[in-house]
Amino acid sequence: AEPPAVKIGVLQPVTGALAMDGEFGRTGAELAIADINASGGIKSLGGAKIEMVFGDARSNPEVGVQEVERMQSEGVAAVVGGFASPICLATTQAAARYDLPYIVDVGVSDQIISRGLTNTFRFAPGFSICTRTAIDNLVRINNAAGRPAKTVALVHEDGLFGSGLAKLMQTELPKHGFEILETIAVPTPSRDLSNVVLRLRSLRPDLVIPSTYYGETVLLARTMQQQRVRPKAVYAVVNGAASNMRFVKEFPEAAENIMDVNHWHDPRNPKNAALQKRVADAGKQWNYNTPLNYSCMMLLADAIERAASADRTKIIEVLASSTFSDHLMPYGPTKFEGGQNQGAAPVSTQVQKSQIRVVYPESFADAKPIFPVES
Amino acid sequence: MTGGQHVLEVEGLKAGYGGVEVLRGIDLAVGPGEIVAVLGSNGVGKTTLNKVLSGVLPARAGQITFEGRRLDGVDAAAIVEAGLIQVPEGRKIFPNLDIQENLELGSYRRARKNRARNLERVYETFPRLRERRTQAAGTLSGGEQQMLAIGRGMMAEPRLLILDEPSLGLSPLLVEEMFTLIRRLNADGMPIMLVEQNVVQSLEIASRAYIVENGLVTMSGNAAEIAADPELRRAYLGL
Amino acid sequence: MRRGYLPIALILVVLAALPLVVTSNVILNFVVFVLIITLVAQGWNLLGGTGGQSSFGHAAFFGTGAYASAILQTRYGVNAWAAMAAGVIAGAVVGRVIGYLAFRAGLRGSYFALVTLAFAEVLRILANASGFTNGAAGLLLKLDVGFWNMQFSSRGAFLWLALAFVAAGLVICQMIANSRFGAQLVAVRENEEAARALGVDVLAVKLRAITVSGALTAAAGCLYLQYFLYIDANIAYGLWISVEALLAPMVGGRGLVLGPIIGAFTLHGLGEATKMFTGRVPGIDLAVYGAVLVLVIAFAPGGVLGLLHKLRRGGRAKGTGTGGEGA
Amino acid sequence: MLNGLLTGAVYALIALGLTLVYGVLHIINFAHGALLTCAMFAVWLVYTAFGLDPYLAILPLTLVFFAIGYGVQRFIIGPAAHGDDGNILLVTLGLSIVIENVLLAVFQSDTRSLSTDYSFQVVELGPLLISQARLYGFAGAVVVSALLWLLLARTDTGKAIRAVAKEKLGARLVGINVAHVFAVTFGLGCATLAIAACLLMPTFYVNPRVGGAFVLVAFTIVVLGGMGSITGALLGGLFIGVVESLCGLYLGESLGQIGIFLIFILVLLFRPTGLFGARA
Amino acid sequence: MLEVQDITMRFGGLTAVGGASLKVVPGRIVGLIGPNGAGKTTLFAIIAGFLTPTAGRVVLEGTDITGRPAHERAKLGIARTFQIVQPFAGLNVRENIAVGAYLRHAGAAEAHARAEAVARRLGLGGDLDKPASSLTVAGRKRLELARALATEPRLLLLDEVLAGLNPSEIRDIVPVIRAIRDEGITILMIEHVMQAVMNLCDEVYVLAQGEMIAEGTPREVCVDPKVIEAYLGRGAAERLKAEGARP
Ligand SMILES: Nc1ncnc2c1ncn2[C@@H]1O[C@H](COP(=O)(O)OP(=O)(O)OP(=O)(O)O)[C@@H](O)[C@H]1O
Ligand SMILES: Nc1ncnc2c1ncn2[C@@H]1O[C@H](COP(=O)(O)OP(=O)(O)OP(=O)(O)O)[C@@H](O)[C@H]1O
Ligand SMILES: CC(C)C[C@H](N)C(=O)O
Ligand SMILES: [Mg+2]
Ligand SMILES: [Mg+2]
Repeated sequence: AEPPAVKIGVLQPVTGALAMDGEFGRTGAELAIADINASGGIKSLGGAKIEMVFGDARSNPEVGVQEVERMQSEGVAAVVGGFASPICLATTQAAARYDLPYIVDVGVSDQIISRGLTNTFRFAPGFSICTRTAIDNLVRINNAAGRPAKTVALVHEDGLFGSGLAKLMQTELPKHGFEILETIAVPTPSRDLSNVVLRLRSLRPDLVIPSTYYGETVLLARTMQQQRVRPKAVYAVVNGAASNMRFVKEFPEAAENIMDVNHWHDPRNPKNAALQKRVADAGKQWNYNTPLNYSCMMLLADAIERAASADRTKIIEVLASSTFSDHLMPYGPTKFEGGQNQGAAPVSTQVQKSQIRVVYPESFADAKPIFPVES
Repeated sequence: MTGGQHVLEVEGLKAGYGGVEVLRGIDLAVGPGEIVAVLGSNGVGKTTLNKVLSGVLPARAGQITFEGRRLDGVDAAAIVEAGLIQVPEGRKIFPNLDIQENLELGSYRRARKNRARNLERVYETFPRLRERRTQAAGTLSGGEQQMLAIGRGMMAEPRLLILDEPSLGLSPLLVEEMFTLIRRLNADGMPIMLVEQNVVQSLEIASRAYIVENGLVTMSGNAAEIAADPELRRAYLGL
Repeated sequence: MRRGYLPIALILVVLAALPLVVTSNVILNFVVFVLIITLVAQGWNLLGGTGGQSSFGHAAFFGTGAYASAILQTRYGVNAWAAMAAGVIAGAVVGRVIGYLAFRAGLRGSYFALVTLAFAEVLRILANASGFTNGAAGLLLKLDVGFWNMQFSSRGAFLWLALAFVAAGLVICQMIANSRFGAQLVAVRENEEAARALGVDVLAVKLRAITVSGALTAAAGCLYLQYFLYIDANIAYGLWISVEALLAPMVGGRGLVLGPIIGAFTLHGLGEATKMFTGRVPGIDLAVYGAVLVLVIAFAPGGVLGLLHKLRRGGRAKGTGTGGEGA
Repeated sequence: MLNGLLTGAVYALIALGLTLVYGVLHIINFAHGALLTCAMFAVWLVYTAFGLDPYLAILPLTLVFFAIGYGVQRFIIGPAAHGDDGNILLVTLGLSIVIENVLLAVFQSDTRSLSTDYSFQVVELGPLLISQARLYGFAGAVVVSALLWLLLARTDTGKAIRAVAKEKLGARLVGINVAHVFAVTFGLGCATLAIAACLLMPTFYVNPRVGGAFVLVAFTIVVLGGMGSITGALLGGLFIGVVESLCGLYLGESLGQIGIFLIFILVLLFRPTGLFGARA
Repeated sequence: MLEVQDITMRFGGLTAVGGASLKVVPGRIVGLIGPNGAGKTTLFAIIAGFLTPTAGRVVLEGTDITGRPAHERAKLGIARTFQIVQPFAGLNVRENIAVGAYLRHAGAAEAHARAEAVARRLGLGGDLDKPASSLTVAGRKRLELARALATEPRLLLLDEVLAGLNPSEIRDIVPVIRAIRDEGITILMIEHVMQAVMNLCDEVYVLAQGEMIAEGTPREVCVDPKVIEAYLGRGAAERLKAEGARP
């Protein structure tokens, strides 16, 4: 007889403010489950299939918690996803009541993993890793090009990530010889960024560092193009649009040469190309959340495989010591410390000839950075 | 009066609010060129009758025939179009519009072509309104509002004018003028149905009258006869 | 006169018995959340339903309660219960201040609604930017289960706690409804001019209402904090809670003591029910929910309680609507 | 400053429809943002599907959205709300949930934008580069307000709209079909949204929730300008645009939003009928 | 009891009341008549504290109350009715009146008992549970009066409470008003129903175009040519004379 399926909860916000990101993530998780099942399910459980229990967090924490409760009642073995920090904070804690293993995909807040919840694992880099990498990469790229950029303007969303990043940059960048001309927080959603762009026009910074969501980045890039603001580089950090193919397609000119430090798949891993094609064939959009959630699901399946059990404590144990490397991301084998995957880091990407290329670190790069941009 | 010639004919009309039946089978008629007074104590359903006639409250039974046409179940706009115009109790003017705009809307559905002429006629009748042409209607005194309400009704060139307590709140002088006005409008051939508490003066100018009690017409006939009726004098005149 | 307490007692007994008979945490969690919303809505209902001063910014009180309590706990190590008391007081104070400014300026109707919204937005932006509130990172309470921390390992226990607050809210509102203050508040709603002529100090009455309203809603904010242990500016001062606050009483029955609780359960019950239809296409369940909401209003224009009332009297006579006719 | 005026004009345009509906139905129309989103998707759709330029789409879309608005009010909001203000609010809220999520289901959640050849064109005014599209937006707002103002002040329909706002029984007694007038008002509100959407799309983006960004500010404008006042909405829009731009300059874009609300609060506390409050 | 001194009230350019004065002696029924738009209601609003006059003073039993808010004046014993009735439309008759009764009775039971007593006295006893919005015009006028009376005032301002009643109903309510006066409540009333004014008032003031043009007993005022010209008209004057001739 068929062994009983292992149920896995997939939690994403597919309605509400974060619907776009939630949908990217869900696609990744679904594809991973399809692949796992197609290749024979969990072999140590006699080929048990994985069954997805999907929960729409509706972009708010309360619904997320209610969905986790539902997943629990349906007997899931683990939960994958969350996306936004507030959702992750509330839902990991709800899952912790049941010792339910929880793999966080994005949720950058460091508080998610610093609370001592033993069930919570974050596969992707959190806030401090992202920001540290962003600064390191910038310094290196700039040094390599002979330090053409000296002055910086920060444009950041006013939420947890953007504000935190701005604060850090303000103390860190001057140490590396950058001068910060201006730090501009923008709300999400913003209706109009021409004021910001006019400010940039008068400041003439070498670098513009936007860390904003999709809509604001679109507005910013368009308005900059229109107002002919052309800095030496646009160096985005965990940006909603700069590593999003739709943006690149809709505004090839405005997007060209924008750099981003972000979650991104490993372009050298051939599986990504295949997966990307499948996503496109399904008429869906590809974004970093897709390979990321794909990988999270694979990581979980691997843990269950090794635990040879759908028992939660076992899964947690195995996850904690996981060295999984068959993922799509530009990370090494996983190594969880206090719930954070230490091998995870964002990479630097750049839009070159309407393609998003990884330009740094070299170990994953498929192109060289264009820096500074000729204007 | 004989049947076919009536401007308005109401038979067995029933209406009410929620569980309460207020009109329990009203029969009445208004002939051409008549002033018909509808009298009765407070709360017997006179205003309710007017609401039904104007189509703002549905009839539950009975028929309304206006100039040979059935009007029960017809919507308020069509009734206005037919020329049955009501000047409602409590004035119901548009407080946020100025006087002139209020008057203009009187001819929203009827007599739009003659708007300018009729406006002039109303201003002549009520010079006070002309003076205050651009004052917001809501800030007028009670009496001024009553003038405006009647003026608005006149703007539609009514084929039948229903006045619900037009003298309410007017000074004796104006009440006098009001009744003169009603007579004048009527003299031009306009039939008028007059609902009033001012029983004495109403009966003076009316040709016929109906007494409504408890949702039914309990007495009707020639105004002079009714005025002389001892029963009525006791009940409605306090004599 | 003990008018109106019987149904309150009935509802409370049923809800209180829930943890004893229901083991599903899905249901208990649902009920806890709905109770928190109920408390928010009770606050709104007192001011907006009974008093006719529809606020569109009850988030200001919810958020103030939550933030005050959270800051006291995380920054100053204040005990959770004491912090909650302070949160409630803070909500009352903010209510009074906003009320004083808005009512003294004579704001009513939509003007009042939008001014309260503006206050809530100002607080939201400030909480999101200020270091004192930990900015956009929000405030996280330490997970430390224990009675003194107002954190419970069982959903049932928290349900009882929330229920106790809702019960207090119900009793307070019923007491007000039966009192002089309640009568004056309703009079102010119906006609301010007439109320003034009858010696009602309109400003004072409104201020009292908004103060109690702010306190009730702030208590809900504190409960939210204790339950989810995390708040940020968008949660605590977000538009969503202002909408929840007014939606429940309006669906349940405006100005009625039981309106908020009935409305909150109806709304969220509907929400859960429509989720069950969920197809794979995101949004469909919410679209259905919205449509059902419209239908509910179409068939229960007086709120759920209004409908019940009508059904009870029903049969006696078919009503003739005189829709839209002003009195 | 100038920039604020240009932005404010678009806000004004969105507020116009709102103020009209608000003035007559006395109610916060929660569906306004969702309908704006709808209109923006419509612009996007006709552009990508038929290559119809947004500016050319103004006429057909205005008509279509007038019809949609008329139908929504006449056949959904009107019957469902039973003439009660509170219910209208709930119905519009329900509608907005429906619209937003149907759009989500149909168009999916991602953000789309369109790029016309003039999206990036500018008029050079000394050192200033002024976006052409935004100039059109400004002109559009002024023209639409003027037209609406004329409609309300000079035509019978306009007077009927204002009359119905305050005295429904009286209106019925002069033969005004109240339900029709409501529907026309709502239709006009939607039509202005269609125009706003056409003027916005060349420089903006659309996703199923985008309308929300404008609604709040539109409400503040409506109230600042005095409910139901067309000139108020226009001036209020421009005023808010300038306030936003100045506050953005001095407080930063994010904190600058506080400026709008603070000014709003202050104005109302000192002038309770709004900055350009019409007759009491 | 009440003294109104040189009150002027301007609305923008319009002078609604221009330097009007009057005096109300305790225990009397004083009438205020005048053409439509003369400023009578405006004057009431000023006395009751709903409008602040452009100039002039309102003095109640020796204390200047010009600046006091309306609710305080109610507490001091001034109650007014509204010409355009202002019921609490969503409440029933009992609740409407109770709001007035609460001014001097904090307890719900007493206030309701008091409200019922007042209602019965004014013939609203049978309508106690009806919603105020379902009352007829006359019913609403009674309700206005009942609510005002429930505040247990010392000075009652009645703005056309008889308008809309037919003669026999007026006849019925006249003794009620008189009885109120006999209880020691002073009354100032605006009225266009002249039979009632003649019957009830001890003294009458005539306001026209914002100014007092006459004062005296009803009989004196009625024959004053100024009053006849501005207010009564020939017809009404004749009628009154005819009626006055009868006992
Ligand atoms: N909207 C309503 N809802 C319920 N009952 C109503 C409504 N309007 C009137 N009534 C009731 O219907 C009855 C008749 O009222 P109507 O207004 O027709 O009387 P009326 O004869 O015009 O009296 P009046 O002389 O006072 O104007 C009254 O008993 C009144 O209470
Ligand atoms: N708020 C206001 N703005 C402008 N004018 C006003 C306002 N209130 C009253 N008026 C004007 O003041 C004058 C006096 O009005 P008031 O209501 O006092 O008259 P009244 O003597 O009570 O008349 P009536 O017997 O008709 O009730 C009127 O001409 C009226 O139009
Ligand atoms: C930068 C964003 C992708 C971060 C995300 N909103 C979070 O809070 O985790
Ligand atoms: Mg009547
Ligand atoms: Mg008056």
